[in-house]
Amino acid sequence: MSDPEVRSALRVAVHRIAIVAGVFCAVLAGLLWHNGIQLHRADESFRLVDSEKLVGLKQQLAADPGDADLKDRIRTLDQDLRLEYFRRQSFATRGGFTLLGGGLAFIVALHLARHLRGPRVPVFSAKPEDRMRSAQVAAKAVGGTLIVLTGLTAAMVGGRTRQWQAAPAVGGDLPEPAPTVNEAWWPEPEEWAAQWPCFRGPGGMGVATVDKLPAGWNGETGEGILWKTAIPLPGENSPVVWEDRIYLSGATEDERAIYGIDATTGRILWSAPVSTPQGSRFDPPAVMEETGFAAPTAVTDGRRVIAIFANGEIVGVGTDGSPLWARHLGEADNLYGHANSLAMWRDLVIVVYDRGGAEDGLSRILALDAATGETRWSTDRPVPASWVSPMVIEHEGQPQILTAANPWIIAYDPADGSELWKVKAMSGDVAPSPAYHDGVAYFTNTGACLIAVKVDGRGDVTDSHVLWKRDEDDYPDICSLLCDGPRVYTVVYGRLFAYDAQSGDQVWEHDLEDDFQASPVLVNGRLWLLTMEGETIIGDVDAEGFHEVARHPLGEEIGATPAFGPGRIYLRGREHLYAIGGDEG
Amino acid sequence: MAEQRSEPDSGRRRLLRATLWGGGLAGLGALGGIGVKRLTQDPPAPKRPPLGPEFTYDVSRFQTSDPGLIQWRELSRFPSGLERPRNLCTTPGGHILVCGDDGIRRFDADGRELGFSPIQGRVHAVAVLPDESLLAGLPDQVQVIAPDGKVRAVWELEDVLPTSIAVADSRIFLADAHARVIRVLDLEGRPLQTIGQRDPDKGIEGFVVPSPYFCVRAAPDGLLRIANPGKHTIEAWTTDGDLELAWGRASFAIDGFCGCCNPVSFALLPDGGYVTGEKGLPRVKTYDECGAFTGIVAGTESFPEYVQATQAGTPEAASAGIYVVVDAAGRVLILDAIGGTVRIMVRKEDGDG
Amino acid sequence: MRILLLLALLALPALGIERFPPPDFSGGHQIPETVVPASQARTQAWIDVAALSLGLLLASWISLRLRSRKGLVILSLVALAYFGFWRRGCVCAIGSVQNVALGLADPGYAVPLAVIAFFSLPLLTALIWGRSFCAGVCPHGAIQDLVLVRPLKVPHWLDQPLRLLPWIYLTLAVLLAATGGMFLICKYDPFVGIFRMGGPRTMLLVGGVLLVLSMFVGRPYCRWLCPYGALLGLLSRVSRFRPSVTPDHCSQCRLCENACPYGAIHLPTRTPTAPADDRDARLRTLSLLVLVPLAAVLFGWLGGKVGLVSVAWHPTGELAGQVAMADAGTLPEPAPDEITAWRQSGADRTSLNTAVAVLEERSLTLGRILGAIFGVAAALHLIRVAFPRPTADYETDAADCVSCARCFSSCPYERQRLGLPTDIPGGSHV
Amino acid sequence: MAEAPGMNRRALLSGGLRGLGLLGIGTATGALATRDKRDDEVWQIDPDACIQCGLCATECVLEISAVKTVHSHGMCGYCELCTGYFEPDPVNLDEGAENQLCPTGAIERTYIEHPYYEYRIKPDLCVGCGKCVKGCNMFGNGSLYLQVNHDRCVDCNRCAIATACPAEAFRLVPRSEPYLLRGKEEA
Repeated sequence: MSDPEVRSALRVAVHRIAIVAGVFCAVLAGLLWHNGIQLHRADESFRLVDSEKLVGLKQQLAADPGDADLKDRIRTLDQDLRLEYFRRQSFATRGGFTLLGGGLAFIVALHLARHLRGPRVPVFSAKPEDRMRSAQVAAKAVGGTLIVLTGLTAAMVGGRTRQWQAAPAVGGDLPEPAPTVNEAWWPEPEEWAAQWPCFRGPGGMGVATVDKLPAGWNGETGEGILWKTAIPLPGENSPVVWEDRIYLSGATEDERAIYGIDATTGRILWSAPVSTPQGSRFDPPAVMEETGFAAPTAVTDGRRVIAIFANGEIVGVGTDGSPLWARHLGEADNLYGHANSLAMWRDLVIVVYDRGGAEDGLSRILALDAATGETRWSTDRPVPASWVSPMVIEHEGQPQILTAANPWIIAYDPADGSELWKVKAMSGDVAPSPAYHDGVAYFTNTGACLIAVKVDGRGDVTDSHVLWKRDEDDYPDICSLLCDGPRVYTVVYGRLFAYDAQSGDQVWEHDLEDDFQASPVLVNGRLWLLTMEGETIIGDVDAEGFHEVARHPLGEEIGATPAFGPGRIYLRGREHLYAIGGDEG
Repeated sequence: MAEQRSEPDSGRRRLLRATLWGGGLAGLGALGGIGVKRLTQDPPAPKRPPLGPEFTYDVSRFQTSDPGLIQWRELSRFPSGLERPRNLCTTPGGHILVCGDDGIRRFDADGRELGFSPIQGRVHAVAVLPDESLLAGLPDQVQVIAPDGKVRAVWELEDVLPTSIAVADSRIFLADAHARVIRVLDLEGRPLQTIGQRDPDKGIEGFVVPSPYFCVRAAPDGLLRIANPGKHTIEAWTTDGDLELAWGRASFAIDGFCGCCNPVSFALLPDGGYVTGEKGLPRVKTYDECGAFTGIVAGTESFPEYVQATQAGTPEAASAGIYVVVDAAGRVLILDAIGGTVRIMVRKEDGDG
Repeated sequence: MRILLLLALLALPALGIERFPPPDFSGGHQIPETVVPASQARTQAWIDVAALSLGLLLASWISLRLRSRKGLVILSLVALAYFGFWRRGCVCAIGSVQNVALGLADPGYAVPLAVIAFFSLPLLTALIWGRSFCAGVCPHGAIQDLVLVRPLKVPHWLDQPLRLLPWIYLTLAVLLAATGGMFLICKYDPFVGIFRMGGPRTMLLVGGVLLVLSMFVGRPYCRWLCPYGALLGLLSRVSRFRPSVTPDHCSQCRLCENACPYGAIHLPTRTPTAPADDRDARLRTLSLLVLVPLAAVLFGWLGGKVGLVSVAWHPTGELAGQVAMADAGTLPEPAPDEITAWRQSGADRTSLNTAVAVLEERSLTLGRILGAIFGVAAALHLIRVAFPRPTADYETDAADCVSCARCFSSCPYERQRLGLPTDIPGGSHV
Repeated sequence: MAEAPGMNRRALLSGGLRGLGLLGIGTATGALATRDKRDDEVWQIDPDACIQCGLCATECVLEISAVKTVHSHGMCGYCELCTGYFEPDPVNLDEGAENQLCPTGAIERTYIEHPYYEYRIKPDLCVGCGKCVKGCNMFGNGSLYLQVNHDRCVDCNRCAIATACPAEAFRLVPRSEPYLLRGKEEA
């Protein structure tokens, strides 16, 4: 060993061993890596090496079960694949051990080579006094690293939303509810307009624009029906739609519920039962069968759904059905059953809760906080029970709530509930909801009149702001008014009337010989009328008259006004909710 | 000497050092980058190395049925109200009885609940005696419940799992999935005979019942119809225990019975045809009196909850059936044990009624 | 037999699979019993603990008393073979930190005794004899130490900031383990795949790269990643005994200056006779008083934030996020299996929300505490780097020295002690 | 060597800290070691929670997973048409590769008597993909199910499959009873 020449020769040998071992290890590692890729594929999926071929052959065989040749090919390929798979598996195992041995040889040879070369010459690069200097540099580096680290972490952490809380955390499931819930929040006007948030759609106008209308449908054959879902509890209310959810309510004498339905599948995602201690103290109200216990349509703003029932219970739930709040507005006293649908202005739920006679002093209009159910304002109404749904309009920057009852038509300021103007014109049990177009509101009731009022007045405007009023014809008792700009339409006992919106002159009338309860709607400029038998009559309207275009039967009675979503029509029959649409996509 | 030796070294050394540092720092940077990317990914993408096609059990091609074959439509459905519904039957009075782990619930023909008889234990089968009493089949016993809801008698039967009960000619036919025979009892619960016992001399192979689904019905023609799920057939037997005929074939195709043991339930239509219920791929189909496939009542696609549960492969799914009965009006009632609802199906052509 | 079966039938939970008798075979076929391979013997854990204890004692004895590098190499090889390749890297002291963290945070989790031993014994040893665990028992340390053929000196300014990494790693690992999220250290262990000769290929690649790096840079994992090493270093700073380069006294011959591949030998800062600088000591105390609380507060705050974010890496948090996405309709189809399983198990949103809320609360608190601890550790590290303790001799660093025994043979007094020739080439300073 | 004035203080401080460290380790160890549940534990799959997602085949640290199918023969229906053995809608009910479900051919089918067949798992070939389990659970009674085979399991501190398992079906069971077998009563 001491002989330098032997030592040097040995060193060369060991060096070569190290090189060979190193190359061997590198090659083997590469092979193992490749083998692993073959076993697991680059996409990390787990499969036999050429499985698509096998699966394809099997499918071929399913189509032609008698092909003996194909069977043979499958069997051969199958065996090959299995053998290949397990061969590769065992190669991985054995290769691992070999690599380990090779690595060991490599390292040992390297160590030996170093040992044979002898100890290294110490290089004294640092001087003792360097230590303080290097310490200072290192300290700066450590400090700088810490600062950079803090900044990076803060930036990274700060930019992240807690996405697991994106779930509608309403209902106080979380100790720290999403902060937006209790803050004043409401959708932008264009968001309202894009949804179907309340009775008769955005603004309660009864006007819908639907892209890709289906050519037609037939509830009996299932043609054009995307899905059909049985609604457990009955109700005359219309569905409301927000994005991919549909909400509606149902009730019987002793059961009430709100339903959340998946617009894609029609599955009832949740059903929120409604019951308040106060509500259960009273006997169920007496209602007419046609009205039922869940006549008023609910409202939604995409975060909460609020529904009112005939017994005076009003509840707010999250879009996942979790309870937000529940209230009882006092025992109902209503000849037919409470039927005024809800409206919404900003984050306020507008409730017209008219009860009893005018002298009872029970009627009022309230605005409830949609998030908490608290009363923001409440204004007494000098009227008896009514069935008109409130409508929120805006005229020259002033939002107004339009209501009608016997005898007063009253507009309120939704901000504080103060009366803006009123007209004394109505009589009887007022039920049809108003229409509004360009500064003029239209009201009607059977046995009373059809009246157009300019909405820019203040105070009692009976003598000053009535544009026109007529009382010579029959007027609707349930179906709401509809105004398309030039004309106002009424549906009265199977007849359709058109009046000039500016003058009030009757333009034409059209006999349909059907019974109607649902309110007419204007869809893409065409008038839709839904008969009680479930037929949807679609027609063009112009100055000349009504030109029927199509009739689509549903096969189930309809009492509720339809709702619309993107490319979809939702019809609520007596028992089912139908989604109608064209081709998916 | 020190200078001499370190001189040739320094160039190589510097290169090596530079390479190593460069490589090391680049590696660290890459690692850090990956880390930062992972941390800031919002939301963290679910990473699932998928199994290759040959490692995946795929029956999706059987899960949709030809709409042209669907001859029935759903009139309505109602929840069974039971935690774990297991069977149903109709009464001569037109009521619907659904049994399960809590007891028996009674509904009218439209699905309105009329009453509830709580029973301790798993009620696998329910039937009505001529005197309007109910028979509830539980493991190793049959309870007789009088019309007033009181338990009139309990017939203890050793090693019996009654999964279906038929009553005809003052006799009770109990499908015993445990012994895989039909036990014949009189109206007082006394055993009279057994049908379908394996008997090589008579050429009777016995019923193949691999799981607790074994259905018996009494037909108007005086014969019994018994499902032999392991053989994928429905068989006609005399009440004396002779096999008359059998039909049915195993296939995932729509005209066959799928899986290892189907049909789990069947019923007789007024025209002599059959309605069959299958588990696994939940589907309800009709066959004519000769066993020729005639149409679909409800295809697999109409049982989404059931399909979801079987996809997840949970034990609930492995022991949940699709049960069918036909009521006096010829409507088909389907109990989906996972969805927990009873559907009332009517033929499409007489739908308006 | 029948009765037994009957009892079994009755005893079943309502939702379980229907128990059902197999067919009666007329041919008398015997139904085979379900055969499952037996588990490893329980005594294995005790053999492991015994091997660990023995290894620790041996390593301490070899490094401090015997002062034999050869002995440590042999011990390392044995440890690597046993704890690494034979026991396949599990049970391991590094990972035991997580079990202990989870055990302390969750009273329902019982840490196996062997794991407690693997956690505490090396720490105890560190208190007495320094990091002898790293020197000869830890398979992770051994595999890196043994492949080190050509150590390169890592400059101080790079080495010291990198030594913060183990603390970060430790903090994150404890945070995730204690909230029941995941075992970060186990999931991203670079060498366990090599010990098992299999595993996720990315981790195998990382392990391979680290090993190649270890040939030139001493123990990169131990120095700049190992979370347990951070704890060991902390404790060994106050250890009763620790290796010293020279067995006798230091004549400042500088021969050991380059002997340490881990940068753990400090140059003297002053001549033996010069008095210590008071100004430095005062500055040091001042920065201790200011920096430590400041760092604790800052990183405590930051730790809370990180804690909240870490909920997303927790299975519960991940599920809640996916559920939220599913609700929002932004979840890509097909739905991940988590959602399927969750829906299948009843889709209980309330309990999920509650679980996430509880988790958030815990993660926030724990994150703050751990962040503060990290802050203190980082500040202490910074102060230690900025104000090195004045020393007159060549000394091993109390925290960073892993007792590998490499430096001993470079000391002429040691060579003298062993009776070896002291005429090292270039050793002209003697 | 001259004693620096700080040396004593330093030694004292060091000793004190050492004592503190001892105390800390001792407390933690004591607190943990005195817990009630002392049995050694291993990982196992709860077959009732398993949804056969397939991750057992891919997530195990071993090249071929430690998870394999186990068959409770006592529950098996011995069906001729076993949906855990045959492809959905097999061409024939024979053992040809075109009819077999298992991609690695790990299920053995033997004729017992008409119309019963016995199915056995060959653990050497099983890779734990759970395809047969899904077939058995969907149509049959769940006598096939996945279990961690403890001759192969390396007892990872935190099982890599458990970490990935979407159904959280993995749990720790006592080493003395390391399996969660179905239908044990019949055996």
